[in-house]
Amino acid sequence: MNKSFDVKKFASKNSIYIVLIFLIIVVTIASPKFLTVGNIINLFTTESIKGLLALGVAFCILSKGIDLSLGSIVALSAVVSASLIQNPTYSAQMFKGLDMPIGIGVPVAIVAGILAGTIFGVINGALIAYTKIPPFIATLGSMVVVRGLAMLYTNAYPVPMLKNEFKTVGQGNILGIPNLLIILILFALIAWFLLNHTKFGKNVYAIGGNDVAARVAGIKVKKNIILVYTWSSFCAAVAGVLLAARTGSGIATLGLNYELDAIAAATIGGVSHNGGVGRIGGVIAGILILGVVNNGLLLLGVSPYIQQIVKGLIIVGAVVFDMRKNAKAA
Amino acid sequence: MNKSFDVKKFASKNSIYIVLIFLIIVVTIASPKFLTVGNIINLFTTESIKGLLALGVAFCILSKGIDLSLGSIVALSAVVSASLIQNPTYSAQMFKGLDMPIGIGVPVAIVAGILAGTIFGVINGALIAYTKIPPFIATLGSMVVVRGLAMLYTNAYPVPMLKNEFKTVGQGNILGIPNLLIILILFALIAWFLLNHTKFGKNVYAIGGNDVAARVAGIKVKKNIILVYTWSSFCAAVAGVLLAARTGSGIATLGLNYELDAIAAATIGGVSHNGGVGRIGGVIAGILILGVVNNGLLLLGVSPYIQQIVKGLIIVGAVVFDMRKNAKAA
Amino acid sequence: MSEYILEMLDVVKVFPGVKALKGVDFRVRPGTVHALMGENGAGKSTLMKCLMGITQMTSGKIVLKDKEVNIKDTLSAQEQGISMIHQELNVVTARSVSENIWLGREPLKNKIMIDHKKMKQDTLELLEKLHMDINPDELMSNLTVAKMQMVEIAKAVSFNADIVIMDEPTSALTTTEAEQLFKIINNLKSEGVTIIYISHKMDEIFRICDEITVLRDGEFVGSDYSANMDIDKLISLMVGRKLTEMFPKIDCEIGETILKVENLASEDSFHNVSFELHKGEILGFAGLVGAGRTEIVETIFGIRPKTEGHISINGKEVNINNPYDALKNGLCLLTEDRKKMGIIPVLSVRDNTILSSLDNYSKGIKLDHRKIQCDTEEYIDKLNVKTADYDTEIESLSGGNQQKVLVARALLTNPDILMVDEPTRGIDVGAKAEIHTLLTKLAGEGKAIIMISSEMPEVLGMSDRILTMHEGKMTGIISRKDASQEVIMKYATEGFETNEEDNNE
Amino acid sequence: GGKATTTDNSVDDGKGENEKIKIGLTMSSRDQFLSTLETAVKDAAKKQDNAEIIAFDAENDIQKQLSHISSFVSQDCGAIIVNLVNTDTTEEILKAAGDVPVVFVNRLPNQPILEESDNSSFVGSDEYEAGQLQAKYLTEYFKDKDDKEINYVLFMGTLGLQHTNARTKAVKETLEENGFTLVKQFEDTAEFDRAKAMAKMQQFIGTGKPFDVVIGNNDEMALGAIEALKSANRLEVPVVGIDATANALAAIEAEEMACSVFQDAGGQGSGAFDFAYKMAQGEKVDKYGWIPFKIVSLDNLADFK
Ligand SMILES: Nc1ncnc2c1ncn2[C@@H]1O[C@H](COP(=O)(O)OP(=O)(O)OP(=O)(O)O)[C@@H](O)[C@H]1O
Ligand SMILES: Nc1ncnc2c1ncn2[C@@H]1O[C@H](COP(=O)(O)OP(=O)(O)OP(=O)(O)O)[C@@H](O)[C@H]1O
Ligand SMILES: [Mg+2]
Ligand SMILES: [Mg+2]
Repeated sequence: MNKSFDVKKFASKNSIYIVLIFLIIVVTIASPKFLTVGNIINLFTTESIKGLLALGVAFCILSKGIDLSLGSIVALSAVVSASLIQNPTYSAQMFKGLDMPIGIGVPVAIVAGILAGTIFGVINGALIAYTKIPPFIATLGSMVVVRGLAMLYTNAYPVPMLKNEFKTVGQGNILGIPNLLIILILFALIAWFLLNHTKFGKNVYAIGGNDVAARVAGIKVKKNIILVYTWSSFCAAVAGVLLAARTGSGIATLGLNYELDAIAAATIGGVSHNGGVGRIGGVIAGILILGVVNNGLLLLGVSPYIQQIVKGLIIVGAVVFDMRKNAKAA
Repeated sequence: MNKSFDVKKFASKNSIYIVLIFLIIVVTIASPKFLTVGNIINLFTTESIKGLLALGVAFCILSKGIDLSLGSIVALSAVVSASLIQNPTYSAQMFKGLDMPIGIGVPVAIVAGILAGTIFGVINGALIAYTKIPPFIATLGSMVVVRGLAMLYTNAYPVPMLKNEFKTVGQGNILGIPNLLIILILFALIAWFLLNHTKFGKNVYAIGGNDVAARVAGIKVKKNIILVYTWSSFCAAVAGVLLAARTGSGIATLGLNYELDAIAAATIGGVSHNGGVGRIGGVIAGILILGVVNNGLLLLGVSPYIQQIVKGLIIVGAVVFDMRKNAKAA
Repeated sequence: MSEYILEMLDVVKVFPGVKALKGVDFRVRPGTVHALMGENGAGKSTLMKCLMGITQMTSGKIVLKDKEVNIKDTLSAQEQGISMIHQELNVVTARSVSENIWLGREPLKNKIMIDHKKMKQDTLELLEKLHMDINPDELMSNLTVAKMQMVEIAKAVSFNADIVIMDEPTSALTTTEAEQLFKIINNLKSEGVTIIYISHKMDEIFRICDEITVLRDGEFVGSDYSANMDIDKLISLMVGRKLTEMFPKIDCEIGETILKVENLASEDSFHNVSFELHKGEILGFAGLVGAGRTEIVETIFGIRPKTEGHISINGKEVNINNPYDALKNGLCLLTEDRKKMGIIPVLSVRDNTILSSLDNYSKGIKLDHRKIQCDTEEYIDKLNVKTADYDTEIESLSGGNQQKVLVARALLTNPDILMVDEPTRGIDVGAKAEIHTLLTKLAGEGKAIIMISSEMPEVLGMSDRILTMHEGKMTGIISRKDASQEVIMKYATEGFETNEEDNNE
Repeated sequence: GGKATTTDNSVDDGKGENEKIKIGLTMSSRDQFLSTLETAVKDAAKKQDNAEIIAFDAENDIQKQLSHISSFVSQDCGAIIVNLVNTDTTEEILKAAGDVPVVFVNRLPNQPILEESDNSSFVGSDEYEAGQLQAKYLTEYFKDKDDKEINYVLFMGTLGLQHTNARTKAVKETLEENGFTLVKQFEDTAEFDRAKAMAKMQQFIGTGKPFDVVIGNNDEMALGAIEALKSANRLEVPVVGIDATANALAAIEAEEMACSVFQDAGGQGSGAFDFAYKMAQGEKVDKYGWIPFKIVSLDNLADFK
């Protein structure tokens, strides 16, 4: 009896992984192409950009906030880094004649792109922490502003013809594993470490769970809120630079609505919008669930409209399944 | 002294109207064309569609939820009603040869459109009430699903060539006041009445303010949650039918991202995302603030990129200003 | 017709991992005040929540007025004539007093429109009848906790129910309001209303209750007329053993001044507060609700802005802007409002325990999980917290046990100055004695303690000196030997001129 | 094989699976025009008894499009038809496709890269030409205007898209080349959306500023502007669009719209298929298969109905 209880508890604690495995089985049966190394790597690579955003926004949601500006930050970081690393042979180069040696140029472009995006996370965080406006509205505002800045910076023209050395960052691979995937794994580990093994992580959970009590318990709520949004924008900025490198060009329309998918992934993964509840393992599972669904529907050649419908249903279905265990527990 | 205190209190209670008046003054000075009857009517008419959505989503936010599916519902209602009232002379009519007499056709198209949209509000509400999944994720799911259905229904083709009698609904006016504006005012009155003078309204405030307290007080929380989302989708469905009538055609891409503007309007208008706080007067002010900003930027001929940036800053600025009074009051 | 109005038979309630009720029998005679007693976590609130339809019992039956009833939600409980005052405040703070009272049953005109006039009128009549001085249009958030509790009481009465359940109604009230409640209870009783009364305050029980039922660890241990019981017997039924001493105050060496507060003020809540606190001393704060005691400690702790005055610790003036600064300066505060300012509901017992001491567990940037586990175990065991394990969400602990976790959190910071605001609110007798012993021991170790309490015996029994407050003004400091219930009440109600001699001991 | 929205020839079941030539098609998104194009590709495939089309929609997401290419390669497609999301990802698309020949359709890829590669080609129209044709029509329309000054209203499509940029630039540049002075009265985006264009037009008319012409980056926006002009009784102002949708043709017939520009979706689709089919079988094709734009006005309306 004791044992059967444990199985149940295990299942209910890990229901999101069960959903994931179930989906993988279904898709594998439906399409034998699914479980091939090439396809799996393709799947991971495709989801890695949004995955980074999900790892970022998970912290915001844990702290009972949200970040809608991530998609725009992707765009800004992409165009800023791209503008600094165009081939000087390209006639419509943004900064005419700019031609840094690779050893300087690539790092400068990467750092500049990341900084340009991350700064808006600091601003978001400070706005939310000091003015106490709802994160939804603060980041909705910066979503619009940052996208506008990216448009203004590029005049809405693409920034193409990036140097090959820069593109390698997003397109290359190490021992057959794409760089993008490696970076995603790295960020997942960092996020997991931050949440579970540092003071910052405990603070984020506490602030999300009850911010007044957290403050009374001696937690610097404002500082931590700023850190949370800095982290999420940092993830998005890295994603933006990688996206520019992967696609070989930056454009101000990049990353549109990515934040919604990222939020969906985190939520599917069990991060609660009431704050204070959620784990990185769940977020990764959430990302993979969306990835498997996208990839599966694609392999099955489902009509795009029906794809949308199925995807919507699965998002809701996964969360419902995950909630049922909580309902039982309560 | 007593008197000066009252002025202060009045100002802090009505800060959002002060923001509105301030913006109107700024825009009027910048562009003398602003304060003309024609322009004001235009402004209202333009904002009326999103205004309806804001009146709907305000209820969701008051109940501590959110509705992201409203833009998609606009599209679905628009295409459904449009498909039933095309000119039979149009060769690519969706239902070949359909030609109801006006007296039946127009009401049928309107009712069918409204029903098609509202049904998804019922589903949203039931999902949220019974499975307890976060409203954000439930409505994110239906946002995707409903948009997909609208696409599937029309195969992503526009549904044009609507009968004139139907178009009159959206384009006509009574004594010079556009029908759209009249309907917006009507809905604002209904929303105000519901919130302030019915049990339903009190229940919404209570559920948003403290759902445990509401449940313990014997309120049927589930029923009321369903009603809330039914109302918001009803508003969106009406908006969709009106949009089809106004533009003389329905297309599945209508209303994209409208929900974000609606949520922004409600939030600017002081509806708190923590639930339980907000008034219809504020929502109307929020709609008008966005309207004045849009209209003002348009009249001033500001570049579209800078328009975005300014709009984002004003959204955040208005809410910050509105929060300052709360910070003081608390 | 049976002699009972209500019988709950063989009630079992299982939460995941916890069997909260293990077949409880509970019988109540009509028109009586029936006390339901037990330690923290004994299952009192759970039993009442089953009766009220807030949680569903796993098995068992409820017989009400000779009919077996099925109570599926609050609404059906209300229809059966039962209403309840909850242990935790259940108010919609953003709405007005009258809206809270009539929530879900607003009077209507024309079948759909709410009759605001009647609602206000009814509220006025109700509050008048109960002698409560509260404005029906006031927002709940503008009321003190005590006033909110009074509104909750009014609301429970307004149902005109046959059975009114009161789950620790006086835990947020001070003497005057408690007296008012007892009057209300007497009136209800004379109208034939049955009252189920839960409290940890022994004196109240013997004053107002006709019968007492005792639960221990989810089991029924006994029931009798209160006339047949005395405190010792009741305590041994509850705790399962004899209790040594309630206020184990030992006189210890009072050391040098550690905290000096001069002319402290915070906005409109209090003015001109000055006192000194010494090592090894317990300074009690007495006063009525709204006297501003909580505000003083909150200001010292950096939760509220200090608008005037100076605070020095160990002779050095300190500048404390937030709780973080306060903790760094060796201060610690156990707050009055457990739900709002204390617990992080969704976090585990462990995380709640260590929250204020995270700095002590950081090795570089990494946390030392082993040390965390070790210390949590030590303190949770020391304070006898009833919990399934350390990973349990604190939310699912009984109120008293939540309080103990917060005490553990405070102790872990190893403060020089410990400020406790209503430390034993909602805590059972056994645990109360434990906390008192702990406070005494800490004082003995040379720590300085400020203790706010609305329980006169506690203030008298534990304090070396007692500071009295009246409506935001300090009215005196009384030394232990001069203090008595009467003296304190005088200072607290009438607002004597500050007596300099008392001030300087 | 992969079960996509395949259009294989079921009549010829007798043929072995392995003789089928699979052709991948990835579309940037679905609108009326691209749907027509897609249908044309599939219809053309039906005429060949051994061709099979696998069609995906990238929903305007470059990332998705790249993953489509990888997936086509792993499904052994003989050729890939790409309607680019972003025209600057040409190189990455070609890299992902590897040895599989690529036919770009509708949206012109980065030309130097296209010309460098030896197994890719382009079928489509020159977006710049569409704007040019609008300008040509307007030059004719305003040829008797004395002051050569045109107060214009221009509705741009979604910002950042290549055809928005090209069409806008072309119409303005060509009019100026033809000797007109352009006076900007209103230039804003309406995101290719009828409702948005209508709302903005209405508000603009309210300002009472003078304007001689309304230019739309597509027909939907032009039609939205027309709805606004109708209620203001300003239909005499010429409105020009692009796409020649059924709606636009009807509006031209009703003399509400001055002209539109016909982009031959069917021609592009079938042309792209032909190129792809040939390349899949190792045949050589031209680098560019230009499908010209055509101006549509009341004079030649009959040709397009
Ligand atoms: N929602 C829940 N989930 C899990 N366990 C619970 C839940 N609610 C109560 N319990 C457990 O049930 C037991 C009884 O709790 P209850 O609140 O009834 O105690 P109580 O007698 O009212 O104590 P107190 O005097 O502290 O209020 C406790 O062990 C508690 O941890
Ligand atoms: N949220 C609030 N808004 C406005 N006034 C408040 C609020 N909370 C407390 N007050 C006011 O502050 C004063 C002090 O209240 P409080 O009950 O906290 O004092 P106290 O002496 O700590 O009482 P207690 O005996 O309950 O601990 C009262 O006059 C009260 O009305
Ligand atoms: Mg209890
Ligand atoms: Mg207090």
